[in-house]
Amino acid sequence: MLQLTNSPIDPAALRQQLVDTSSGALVTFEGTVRDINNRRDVTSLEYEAAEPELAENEFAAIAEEVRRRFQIIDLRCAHRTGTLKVGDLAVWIGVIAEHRADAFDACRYIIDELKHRLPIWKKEHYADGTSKWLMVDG
Amino acid sequence: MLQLTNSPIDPAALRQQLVDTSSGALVTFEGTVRDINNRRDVTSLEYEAAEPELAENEFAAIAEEVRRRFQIIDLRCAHRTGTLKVGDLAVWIGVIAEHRADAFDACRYIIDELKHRLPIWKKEHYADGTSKWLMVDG
Amino acid sequence: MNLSVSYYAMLREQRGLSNEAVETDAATAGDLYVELAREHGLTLKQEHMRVSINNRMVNWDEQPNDGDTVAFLPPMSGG
Amino acid sequence: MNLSVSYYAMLREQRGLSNEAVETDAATAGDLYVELAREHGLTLKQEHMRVSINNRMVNWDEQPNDGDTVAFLPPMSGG
Repeated sequence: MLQLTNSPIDPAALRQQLVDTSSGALVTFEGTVRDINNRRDVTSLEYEAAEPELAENEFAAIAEEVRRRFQIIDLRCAHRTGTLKVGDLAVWIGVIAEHRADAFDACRYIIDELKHRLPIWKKEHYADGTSKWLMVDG
Repeated sequence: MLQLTNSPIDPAALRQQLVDTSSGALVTFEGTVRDINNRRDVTSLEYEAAEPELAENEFAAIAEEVRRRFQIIDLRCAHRTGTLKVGDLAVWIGVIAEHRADAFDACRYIIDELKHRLPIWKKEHYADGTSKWLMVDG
Repeated sequence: MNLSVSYYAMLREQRGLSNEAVETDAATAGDLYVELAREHGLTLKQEHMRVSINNRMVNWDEQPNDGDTVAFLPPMSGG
Repeated sequence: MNLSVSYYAMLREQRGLSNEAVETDAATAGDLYVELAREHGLTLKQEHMRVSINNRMVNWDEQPNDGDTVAFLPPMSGG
């Protein structure tokens, strides 16, 4: 369910995996690299991930919580690793459900938890040549 | 900002209109035709819309409220008219914002308001040959 | 005055047509609906509907002018 | 016992390597970090980090066994 990839994420391909005749709502979240963060000019981002198995295990735990809390049909998630530039897609999350409230709530739960719990680290590189490892939402 | 169309909606084309280097979050909602509604087997849906100008005016009012309430960068919406079958995309909404909370809240606000206020009517056709005009969320 | 009146969805089916020319002395959009509902046996209640004049949502007490298009809008169900 | 230890992100940079073999008598994952932090001058506080053993998130009082892989995980920032 979690795809960690060093290549560009393909939203259309992921979306096609979320098809079900009982689904009435698809909510997707896409996180992209912004040109400015904490008032500094960002030139690129580096994502470092732990062992895929550890990230997958932790994502499976999040997915299990989501299925327990919300009435959803299916979900998918992809997260980039490596070097990204401004505008690049860093994370894609998609959830289908019969009803839209569950799809919205589940999608938001996943991105909120993922930021704190998925063993992935983000280093920002700035226009002035410096760089910094970020904390959650930093 | 509102596209009323008698042809299939193209999510990829709409998504490409939502690009901005200051955007960190894209949230999309897709409403599709479910095979079962209110425990009845649905075979097709018919959407009838009022004059495009009236629908566009009302959507513009919703969009203005969204921009006042939430810190967003841009939004797009497409709604089908005509006959749809199970699995077909009926509505697409996309919102980009610097931060994800605004993108989620704005996208949800739009779909919630649209269901009550956009002059579009849905008639469900059932496997037993009957049909019914629906009320909101019916 | 002469108005163009539009009906949609279940109201269109009940009236049996989408548009018609109406000559009326109705003072407000609400009065016009009462008049037409009585004449054609329309059963939808006004409090569940909305009304537009010239593609702008208005209140039921809005006064139409000669040549205006008035649309009666049953409970909506988009999305 | 012999363990394989992994460091990531700012911790990897501080330690100057990603992986190392460690011979230790540390009773828990927490004790192991204290030991390594002292030896290598690692400044990240344990309460801001998480730890995994063999790709499973564990508590700091978990006891590693000979041959295990222990990974120290700085504050995460995915998404």
